[in-house]
Amino acid sequence: MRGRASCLEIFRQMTRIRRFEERCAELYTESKIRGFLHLYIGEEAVASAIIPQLRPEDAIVATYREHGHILVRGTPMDAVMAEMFGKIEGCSKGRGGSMHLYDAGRRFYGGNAIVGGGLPLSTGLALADRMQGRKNVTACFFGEGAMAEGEFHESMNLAALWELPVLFLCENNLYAMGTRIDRSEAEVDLLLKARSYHVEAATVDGMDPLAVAEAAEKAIRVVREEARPYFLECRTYRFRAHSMFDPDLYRDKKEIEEWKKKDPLPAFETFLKMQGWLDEAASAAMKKKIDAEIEASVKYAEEGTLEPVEDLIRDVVTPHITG
Amino acid sequence: MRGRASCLEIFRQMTRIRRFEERCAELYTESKIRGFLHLYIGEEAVASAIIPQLRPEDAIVATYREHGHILVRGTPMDAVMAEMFGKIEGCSKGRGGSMHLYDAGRRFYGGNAIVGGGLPLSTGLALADRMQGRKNVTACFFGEGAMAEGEFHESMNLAALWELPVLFLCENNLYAMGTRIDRSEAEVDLLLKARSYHVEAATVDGMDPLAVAEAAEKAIRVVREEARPYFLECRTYRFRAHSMFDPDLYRDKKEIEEWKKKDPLPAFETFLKMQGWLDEAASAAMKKKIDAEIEASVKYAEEGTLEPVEDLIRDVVTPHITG
Amino acid sequence: MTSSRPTSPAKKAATTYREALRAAHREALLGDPRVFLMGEDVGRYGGSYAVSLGFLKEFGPERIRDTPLSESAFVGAGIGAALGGMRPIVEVMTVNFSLLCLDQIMNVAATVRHMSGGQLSVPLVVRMATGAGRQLAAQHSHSLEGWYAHIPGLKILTPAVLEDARGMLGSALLDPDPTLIFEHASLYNRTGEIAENAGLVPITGAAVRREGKDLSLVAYGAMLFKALAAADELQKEGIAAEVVDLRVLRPLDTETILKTVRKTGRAVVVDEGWRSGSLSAEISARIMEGAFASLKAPVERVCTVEVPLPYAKHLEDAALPQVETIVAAARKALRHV
Amino acid sequence: MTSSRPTSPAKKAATTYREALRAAHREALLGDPRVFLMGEDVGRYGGSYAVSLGFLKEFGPERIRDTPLSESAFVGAGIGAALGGMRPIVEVMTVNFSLLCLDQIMNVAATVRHMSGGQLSVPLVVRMATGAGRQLAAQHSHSLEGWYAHIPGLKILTPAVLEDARGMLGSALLDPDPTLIFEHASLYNRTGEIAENAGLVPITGAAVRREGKDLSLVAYGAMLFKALAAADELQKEGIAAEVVDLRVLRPLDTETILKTVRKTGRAVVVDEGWRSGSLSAEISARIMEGAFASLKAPVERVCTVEVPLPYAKHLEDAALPQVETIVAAARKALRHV
Ligand SMILES: Cc1ncc(C[n+]2csc(CCOP(=O)(O)OP(=O)(O)O)c2C)c(N)n1
Ligand SMILES: Cc1ncc(C[n+]2csc(CCOP(=O)(O)OP(=O)(O)O)c2C)c(N)n1
Ligand SMILES: [Mg+2]
Ligand SMILES: [Mg+2]
Repeated sequence: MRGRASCLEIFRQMTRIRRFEERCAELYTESKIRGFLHLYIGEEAVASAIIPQLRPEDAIVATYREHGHILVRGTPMDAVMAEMFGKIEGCSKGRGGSMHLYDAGRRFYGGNAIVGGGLPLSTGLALADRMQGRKNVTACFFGEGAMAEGEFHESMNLAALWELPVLFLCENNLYAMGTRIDRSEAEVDLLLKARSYHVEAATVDGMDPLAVAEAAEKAIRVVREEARPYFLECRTYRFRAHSMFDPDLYRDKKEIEEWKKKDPLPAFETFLKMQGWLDEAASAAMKKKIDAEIEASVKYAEEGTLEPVEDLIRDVVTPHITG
Repeated sequence: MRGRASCLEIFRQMTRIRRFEERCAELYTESKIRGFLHLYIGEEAVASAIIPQLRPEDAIVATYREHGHILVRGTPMDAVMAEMFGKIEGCSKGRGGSMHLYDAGRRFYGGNAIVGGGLPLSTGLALADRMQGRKNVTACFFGEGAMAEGEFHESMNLAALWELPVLFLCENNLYAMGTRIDRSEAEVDLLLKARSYHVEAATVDGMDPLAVAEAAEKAIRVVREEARPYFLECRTYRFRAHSMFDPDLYRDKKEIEEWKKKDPLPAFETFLKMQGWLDEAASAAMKKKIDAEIEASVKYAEEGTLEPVEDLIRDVVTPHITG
Repeated sequence: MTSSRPTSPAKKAATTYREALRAAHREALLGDPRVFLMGEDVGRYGGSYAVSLGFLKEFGPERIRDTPLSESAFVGAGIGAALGGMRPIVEVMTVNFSLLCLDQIMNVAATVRHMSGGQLSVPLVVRMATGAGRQLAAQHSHSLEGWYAHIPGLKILTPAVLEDARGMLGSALLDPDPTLIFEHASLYNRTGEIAENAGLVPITGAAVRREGKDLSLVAYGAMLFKALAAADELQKEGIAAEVVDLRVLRPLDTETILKTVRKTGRAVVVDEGWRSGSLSAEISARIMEGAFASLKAPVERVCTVEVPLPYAKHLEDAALPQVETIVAAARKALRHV
Repeated sequence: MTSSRPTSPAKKAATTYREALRAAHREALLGDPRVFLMGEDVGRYGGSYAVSLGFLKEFGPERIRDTPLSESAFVGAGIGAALGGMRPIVEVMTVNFSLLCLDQIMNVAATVRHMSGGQLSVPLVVRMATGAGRQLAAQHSHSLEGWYAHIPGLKILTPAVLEDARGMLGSALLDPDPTLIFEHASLYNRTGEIAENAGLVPITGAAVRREGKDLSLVAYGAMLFKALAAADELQKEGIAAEVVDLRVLRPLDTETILKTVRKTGRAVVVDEGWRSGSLSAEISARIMEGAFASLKAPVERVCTVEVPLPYAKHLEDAALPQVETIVAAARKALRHV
């Protein structure tokens, strides 16, 4: 079991993500944020319990549903929010938006919006670590929907074949847009798939932050110490629609309500209180601080700068160096 | 066990393929055949034992190593040889060559030269059968090398998910060009892969025509009667280089010699003789007939017509029909 | 060349581009049992642009098939099903994901007929949303329809007007060869009137959407409307621009293009593809080849700036062809003497 | 623009295109521990065109990596490895198979720098064999390098002469951005002499390979040699053709192209891509845009006929640009007054 500090930090990150996402939804309806917006609400326990266990020199590859991941990784919320606003102060200078958050310094390699597209990348990052003798982990997050793509198959095999230190993190929220997993996978036991590539695998309740932390700790150890891939399925659920465009017609409202009963935020808060690690006052103070952080980030983003149009073609290729 | 007639026919087909392929190799060195040429020598038992069990209304999808398959399917050797010569009398009118043999009437859908490229096609042919209530089988041949491609993964899953009557036939000859299977697959137990898609699977000694016939009979029955996919791995070996361009530097000569000891042609001939189903005279007569068929096909091809250059853009799109 | 107006006067009804597409699908599904629709989220979700909303209920799961995220397999399955006697409509959610099935499109769909010496045809229809303009950034804003037009064996359609949204699908399904239909995502909500009895339209030939004598604007898809708006602007300056809607990017209707240029002597091609190697280049080259003597000025091209599309709105706007940039190019072409 | 001759006289040695490539690889592998080669059959087989024969023994399996048949994964792995500080050379056996990894190339390699706001560069080199002419039929005869040149964020190289086969790889490895190198399969056995001390060459700019005043032949890759042969033919008739080798298809060296056309007033572009939407169209359009006043005749294009390449030799020959068709196009351009 985790100690007090670690648990409180997980809870703080979960709360931070939840509130950040809720604020993003508002800002979207106010047209401050545009493009596609995919919220992580309901799934916070996964990123919050895994990412703090990574080292700064480890790498992360994520999907378009990655606000939470980059926040937990430590990229300042200001930079993330400014990105959503399309400002040059954003973590991708306003070029990427919600789906393409990057932070090279923290080895956060996007924000990948082609489903399955991040998996090949993760094998390469791990290959570079391996070839350069660095005991790093590349944590690659993807949804269960991505597993039907050829990229999943090719990447798992390559990682296993070449013993690449990739931690494959499947965020199984049961749906890929409107398609439930049993309508996209002939075999829904995902561990069988991992094993067909000779990759060690485990499943964990993604609504239980402690269980996720435990499973991730083991997984990270295997990847780092034994320099081979590992597949961890985190069973979770998104409480909101797929994106702001999704009318969410394909799920039973009852199903959603059932899952909301498993909401990790109140449950984990109760747990912390029962442990005597958190009281009402501390909880309120934490939330107040988070709200302040969020409002500050909105202000920062609002006041951010639009990149001059003259710079449009900047960053297509690297500025020419002599040669 | 198969009866006399069926066994003799398998043997005849195996011999036909062997001699046809040997003749093609000669014709290649004489520059009569050009482009890429991939011979099936060593693997004849597979196509010969499986394809005769298919019905005329079943479909076949094959690879660039498909001379044997189309011959067993019943396409006249004349048309096949003429194709290799690039003549309009060829089974693809000289447009396709060795890698793209087609016979629409016999539901032979190529001759696919992109590794793995035929697999998606086979799911669609089976889907059409399923949607139109036809109890047909689509037999899809591919090499073990193709299994690393994303197309394998996606097609297996789709076939299983939609219960498509595809017989996936993996001709595992251990090598993909110069790459041995354990250098391309992290998990060499191919059945584990099939099962990860919830597809029934079996492995058979591809050098034993009777074992192949037995396994195929069961597989075809499952696909046809239960209308679902099946995966059959046939373990075999190619005695020649990958193609006429391949110096074959990656295999131990000893390994090749070991496999040649398992050559199904002499072994099966001995078996037939021991059964009293074939004697030396009948064997010689059969071979003579085959050689005559081959020489006739060479003559036919030699005397074939070159398509007029004016027709170059024919068959890019279907000639316009009013509308 | 296709006229932009139906020849017989018919009662008109208000509709949208999406509704026109829906009507086309329903007609096809009702009219031919071989027709079915498959793609990611076409069923329960209702199509990511709501084109097939309600179809699952109406036509059932055999004919409205949600696919896994497996673009290569389900496009390939479409090819196979077409060979097997069906008339599949495959929806690839957007062109951005079509790179994953490009091998099946180029190496199989487009070549099977030829490789088999004409024995087989692939009556497959693939639909995709295309285009930028909604701040979807670099991986979700491609306009590759002009690029696809490079591939022999394919037919490439870009319905812009409501009549084409209504009529092209049915005609494509009658075509024995593989057809790709590109629907610009900004058009789905476009409203207008359409003849109540609107039906199939020819899928050969461009259409002159506005006549004019001073210069020619050649466009397709969503760019047609920017070109028409630019023509309105130019009209205010007394410049009469003719506007051609290409409609079909492959095979290109060179004749209609040359005809307008022979008439006006000046042309601006508007293309949402990145400039270098966009279809606009092909059109420009064909104009030079076929109407060199008529050209009073070099053909101008208004295309997307060569940058992966940025998220920030002002940058995205600056990257895309706009009414003002079209007007500016037109003025430039007119200044040339 | 790059001169076609080394500036200082150096001792020459006989070599082949393949040997020049091999020397380039060995130099890169020996000179930088971050460089490694991966691809299908680059190791034990020795490379399907024998470019890396013996490398596995020389450099070991960590640096010469045979990959599974998984184009998307290993090209993506190349991108990731480049981001992780390596300098990968990824061999995609031929361009025909590259459609399977096009998503990784277009949506990842070409965009990461931009999407990340310039934080990341992808110093990846992808090599592929390209081209037709060996009766490999429809799925194995693509010439898509000009098509790839449409994609912002990529650099596209087409070494034709031995110096470029020797020198472009090293320069590409120094480039911080993704570079695709297309080697025409018919060139590997090409022989010639090259300076013994030949090394890196600039990877910007076209080169004038032959000077002439009457018309300009613009080509790249294997077509360069057909253009040069056509220039020889034309010389017999007293026509002096200037021959430009594009060398780099993206970014295109417009200046060199315009310069030759301004000098000669007539141009024939030779491109092995299918005509419609080939790079020849872009070149033609740019010539019109930049040298309209100098043009004495419309730019001619000699391209591949729009047909999936047929197996039969006489048909394949008829489909591809040939010396005679280039000469005929040149005559046509010269007839125009
Ligand atoms: C290759 C590709 N196909 C389709 C899409 C459109 N799309 C975006 S997200 C999504 C669902 C992905 O589901 P999953 O992988 O489970 O992730 P989740 O959204 O549930 O987190 C789809 C179909 C895409 N972005 N990329
Ligand atoms: C997608 C693709 N990649 C690479 C090739 C080149 N290639 C042709 S055959 C082959 C080996 C295939 O091996 P396997 O699938 O085992 O079939 P086999 O040749 O052994 O019958 C390769 C790499 C190709 N044709 N297609
Ligand atoms: Mg999901
Ligand atoms: Mg094999």
